[in-house]
Amino acid sequence: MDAIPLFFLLGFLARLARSDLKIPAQLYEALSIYLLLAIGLKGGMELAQQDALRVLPQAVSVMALGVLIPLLAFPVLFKLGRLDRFNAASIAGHYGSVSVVTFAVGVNFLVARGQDYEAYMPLFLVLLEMPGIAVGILLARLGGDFRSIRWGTLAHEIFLGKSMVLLGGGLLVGWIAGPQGLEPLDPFFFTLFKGVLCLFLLEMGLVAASQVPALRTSGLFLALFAVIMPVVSALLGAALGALIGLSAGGALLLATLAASASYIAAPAAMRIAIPEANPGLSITAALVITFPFNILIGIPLYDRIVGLIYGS
Amino acid sequence: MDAIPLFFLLGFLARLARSDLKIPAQLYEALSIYLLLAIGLKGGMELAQQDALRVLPQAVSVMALGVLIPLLAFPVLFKLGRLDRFNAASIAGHYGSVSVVTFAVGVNFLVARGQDYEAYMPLFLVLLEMPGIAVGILLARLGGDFRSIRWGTLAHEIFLGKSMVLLGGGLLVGWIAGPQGLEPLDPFFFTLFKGVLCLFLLEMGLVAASQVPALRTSGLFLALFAVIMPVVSALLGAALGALIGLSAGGALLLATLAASASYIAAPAAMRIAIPEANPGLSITAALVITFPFNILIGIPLYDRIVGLIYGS
Amino acid sequence: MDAIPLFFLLGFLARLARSDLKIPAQLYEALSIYLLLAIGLKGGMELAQQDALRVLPQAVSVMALGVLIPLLAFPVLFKLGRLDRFNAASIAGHYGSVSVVTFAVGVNFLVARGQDYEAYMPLFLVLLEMPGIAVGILLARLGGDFRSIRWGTLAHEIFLGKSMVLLGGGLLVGWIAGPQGLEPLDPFFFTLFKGVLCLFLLEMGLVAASQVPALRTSGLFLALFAVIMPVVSALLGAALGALIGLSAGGALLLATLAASASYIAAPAAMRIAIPEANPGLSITAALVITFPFNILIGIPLYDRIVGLIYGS
Amino acid sequence: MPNTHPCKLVVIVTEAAIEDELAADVMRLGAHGYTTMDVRGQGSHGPRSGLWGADRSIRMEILCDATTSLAITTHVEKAYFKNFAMVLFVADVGVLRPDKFVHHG
Amino acid sequence: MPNTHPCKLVVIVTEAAIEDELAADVMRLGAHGYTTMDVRGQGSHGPRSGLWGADRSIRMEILCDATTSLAITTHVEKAYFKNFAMVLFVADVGVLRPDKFVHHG
Amino acid sequence: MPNTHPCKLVVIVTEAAIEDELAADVMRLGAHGYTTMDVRGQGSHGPRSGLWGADRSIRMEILCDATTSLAITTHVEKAYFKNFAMVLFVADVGVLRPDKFVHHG
Ligand SMILES: Nc1ncnc2c1ncn2[C@@H]1O[C@H](COP(=O)(O)O)[C@@H](O)[C@H]1O
Ligand SMILES: Nc1ncnc2c1ncn2[C@@H]1O[C@H](COP(=O)(O)O)[C@@H](O)[C@H]1O
Ligand SMILES: Nc1ncnc2c1ncn2[C@@H]1O[C@H](COP(=O)(O)O)[C@@H](O)[C@H]1O
Ligand code: NA
Ligand code: NA
Ligand code: NA
Repeated sequence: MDAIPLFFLLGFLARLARSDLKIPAQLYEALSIYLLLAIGLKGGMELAQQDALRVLPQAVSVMALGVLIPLLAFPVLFKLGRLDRFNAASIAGHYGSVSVVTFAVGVNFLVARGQDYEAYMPLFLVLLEMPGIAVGILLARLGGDFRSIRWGTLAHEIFLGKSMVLLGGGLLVGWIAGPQGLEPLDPFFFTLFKGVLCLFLLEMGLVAASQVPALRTSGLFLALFAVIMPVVSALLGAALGALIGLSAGGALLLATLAASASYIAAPAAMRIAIPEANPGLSITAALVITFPFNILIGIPLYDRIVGLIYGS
Repeated sequence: MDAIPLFFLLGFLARLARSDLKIPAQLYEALSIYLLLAIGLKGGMELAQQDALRVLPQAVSVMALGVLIPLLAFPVLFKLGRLDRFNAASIAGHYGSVSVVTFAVGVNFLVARGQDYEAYMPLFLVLLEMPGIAVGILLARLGGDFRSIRWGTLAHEIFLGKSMVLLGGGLLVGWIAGPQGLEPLDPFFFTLFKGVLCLFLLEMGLVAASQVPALRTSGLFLALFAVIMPVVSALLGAALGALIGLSAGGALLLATLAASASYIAAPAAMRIAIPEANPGLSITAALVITFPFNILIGIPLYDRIVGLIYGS
Repeated sequence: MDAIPLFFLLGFLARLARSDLKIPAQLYEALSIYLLLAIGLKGGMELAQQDALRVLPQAVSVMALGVLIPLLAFPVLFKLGRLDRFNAASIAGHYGSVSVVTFAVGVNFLVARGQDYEAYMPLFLVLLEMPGIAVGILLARLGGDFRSIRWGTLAHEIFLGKSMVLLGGGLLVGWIAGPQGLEPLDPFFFTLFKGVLCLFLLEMGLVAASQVPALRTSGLFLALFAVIMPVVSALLGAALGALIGLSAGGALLLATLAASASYIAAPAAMRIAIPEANPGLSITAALVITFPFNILIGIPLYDRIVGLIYGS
Repeated sequence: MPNTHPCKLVVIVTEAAIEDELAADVMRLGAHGYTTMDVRGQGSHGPRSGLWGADRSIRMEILCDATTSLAITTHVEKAYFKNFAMVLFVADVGVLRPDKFVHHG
Repeated sequence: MPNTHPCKLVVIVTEAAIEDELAADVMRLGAHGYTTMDVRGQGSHGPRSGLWGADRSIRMEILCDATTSLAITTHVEKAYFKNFAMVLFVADVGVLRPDKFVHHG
Repeated sequence: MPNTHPCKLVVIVTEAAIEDELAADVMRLGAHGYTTMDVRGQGSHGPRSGLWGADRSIRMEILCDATTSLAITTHVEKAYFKNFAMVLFVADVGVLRPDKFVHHG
């Protein structure tokens, strides 16, 4: 059996059982820096081997998906879920953005099965990180104080936030250096990747379990949303994948990206840009429900969906 | 020459010479998390390839050894050493439990020589971690306030303490995932193991040297105890190894485990469960004397003992 | 293209653009501990394969170079630059000492091109770390309170400072353990080296950019000094390399060492030994100007110089 | 302090081993919150440099009313002073939103 | 305190997300410096254990004169109390070099 | 503060480079202990963000009697104010076990 979800479970159960196991804060930061950089580098390296013009139309449509998802999620949360505008917008933004670790688990799913995928998929991960967050913020301000948006701060938060710099910067470095330039970095950034991912999932398990008490206050609606929304997004992602000519593996990864909700970049950006929103709600949905749902149940499910679409 | 003890010496001497070299606290934590998880995973992986029923009787007798050692140590400390009940019990518990790093050095000793051992030995490490601590705590409360033991807290501290969760959790993950599941984690958890161990030994050298001043107050008796007790325990361990049919390598590791004293899990548990005991005494004995004794002199000595028993 | 300078640029630009990207303080410490130890070990291992007597005269003349450089720099800073005695002496000391990371980038330059060099060069790195600092401190006290130097504290700071213990200690461990003893540590200390170096350069870029505002106050003279001094020192280093019979690769590394200015060991030692000096000045010169100059422009330039001397 | 209201600040420096227990005690005795940080130091139990597990110390500070402050200091003195490295002090400070710190016991 | 001069100490415990913004505010309002550290804790917004990004807290302390102290507390109350986990208190302390902390505004 | 006794709290924020030296000074001048933590901040020497070696700051706090407090502040002013980034303040607090903090010099 694959070890990766087991590490998440170990952390989750340890915390539920009130173990004093903790991942030191700076180790957590070190692990995220490593994962973001490594994924960016990998994507950039593969991009260096592509014809950029061929990838461009795909890239544009993927970004459109990132805009579409929060626009779908917002009315559901606002009207159906009766959340206030700020919370609805913030949560919609989290689901428009993506989770780097869910993506990595998806890649691992394909690698373990020996299935191919477009090696430049991390480019799409980078492209999907931002639009969802930006749309979420705009939705929050649509009401009255639209002019009160501090565009400068907003752009800064989105383009220069830690995760964007590491992912995007890694992508650029990988692109410029190319496979040869990165070869001596292979042992550090690529060979160790999966082991580091396991440690990070242990920590995610601890964190998710620590947020479980918040489930009680977040209500049934949000719990349902956090399971159904990813499936809807995955359908869109898989369909788009087929449309733009990705391989089945690539379509599964795009579905996984669409289904995933951000719990690193989005919370940081939203706390500044929409302070009125309760961060507990979005984090519970994205991290406590959607994240484990995706890595334990979602990815195999999306694989089926892709299988149906691709008729395999 | 093997580099591992040299790193301990480097740390020890640097600190004695009052160098300002420090291992940051969170790096220390990161290193221990890594070592505990890696050893647990290794053991679990090997266990997955064993017939569990064949290992069971061995496991039970190994746990009995973990109960026996503190029962032997306690009267020596209490009567001969004239320590009060709390300190005697606490120290006995430290010696009943085990040191993960000493075990790792023992494994390295065998590997460097190309000698085989039962690959599931980490299981015994996990099993020996707890009984000694539990017996120590019971001994401390034997006097009057026996009913005052908070059994819940105690069980919690023992089974859900950090080291237990990482070792035991690693074991379970390794067992479930098996060799195939762990293969992609090899480069991180197994190939790097010895290098990480060196860094940890550097830190242990720093810590041991920082506790040297406490030697003065702990007295000659404790110093002698910290050298003689490990040898006695190693004899028991080696004999038991032969009895339960371990290979010579396995018997050496069991002797090493028996001889080792805990300085990570036991201090944490004892501080809560026997607050009356002076932590300085047990740490000086376990870390400043027994630990270096074991890795520099003890293991080769126990190897001789095993050689005599196995007639090689 | 080689990836290493790109990581420095990424950090530098991210910080200039006011990204909130940070390398946690303890990760920074962990990375430096690793780099210093790894370089020391490497050098010691190679030294174990040399005839020590053959290396000795080279070592002595290299140390003389470490004394000469600050003696050249001081009058320039004091007379020409009109800095006070304390600042002139402190800066001279920084340039007399060396930068471990610049050295590592130089080694990488050679390795990437497949060019040979004396594998025991890290020995010279260790030997060059201290004399410059000591000379700087003596220069600061030359005025009146020469007897006020606390020789004990000074020697302690120089020989037992963190970087010296890790570099020198690594060298000794590597020497004693030799290639066989270090073999199991290879994957950790040597295979990962370049990846870790990239992370460290990312951090150096962040730090350098954070010191850029100090450029304004440090003045044009210092900026010129920080570009010209390295070239002069590199000329001396290359010439000495030829004199003592190093290969062209070895001479390039000696030139690089001479050209580099310390920004880890020297600032720590100087802050204690010459508290009157403004640490902002020396760090701006060494880290914001000389360091990037060396890794981006200097090393290729010194390679040309060596080429001229060696007539290749 | 024109806009602030009087409040007690209780500060406890002690071994990290009892952090969770102490936090539970403090809440049980009527505090509505606390702030904790990692520290190192020296005292009658010798240096505690905090570089490894057993040697770590914390500093916890609690804003509360005088009654709760008294309850905490009394309890802590009884429960921990004998067996643990510990220092405690109390200061008079001013807070906004005084209700946030009053025990409605 | 024979050699010290009276001064205000403003202490703010809040979410790490607003560290930079808060520091800028404080300097703008007349403080000449501040000291920040990483903390964890619990309050009316529940536990903030600081083990991952969104859950980190800081404690900022500012030495300043009474006017600046009032300006800071008033601003912080208005700008952050509603939407952020936050606690603030003010203490009277004594400093050397009192000029270092007076706002020449 | 019914159960506490008056005591001085001296707090020093300065460069990490002099941590050991300062600790030795403080003990020599009559303190029986101190508590240190890592901080970052800003002051007249500019920002000290603490992200790398030379840029790290510490905050040391010392509980002691008035005489020791005066000795420490006087010494620190003389020995460090000129050349080091440093801030110092003194507060009046209440402690249990007052003997723990009195200098029997
Ligand atoms: N006089 C003091 N001033 C400040 N902190 C102290 C003082 N004495 C002790 N401490 C702190 O409290 C911890 C425990 O003190 P003790 O029980 O005296 O060993 C020490 O490790 C210090 O961190
Ligand atoms: N009574 C208190 N005493 C000390 N610190 C507190 C107190 N209440 C809250 N805090 C701190 O302030 C943060 C935010 O408080 P709150 O807004 O009440 O959630 C908490 O996470 C604690 O670190
Ligand atoms: N007004 C202030 N309030 C709080 N902390 C300060 C203040 N001024 C300076 N500091 C702290 O003391 C350190 C040194 O101050 P300075 O010598 O003014 O640069 C700064 O880095 C801050 O951490
Ligand atoms: Na998404
Ligand atoms: Na044992
Ligand atoms: Na130099």
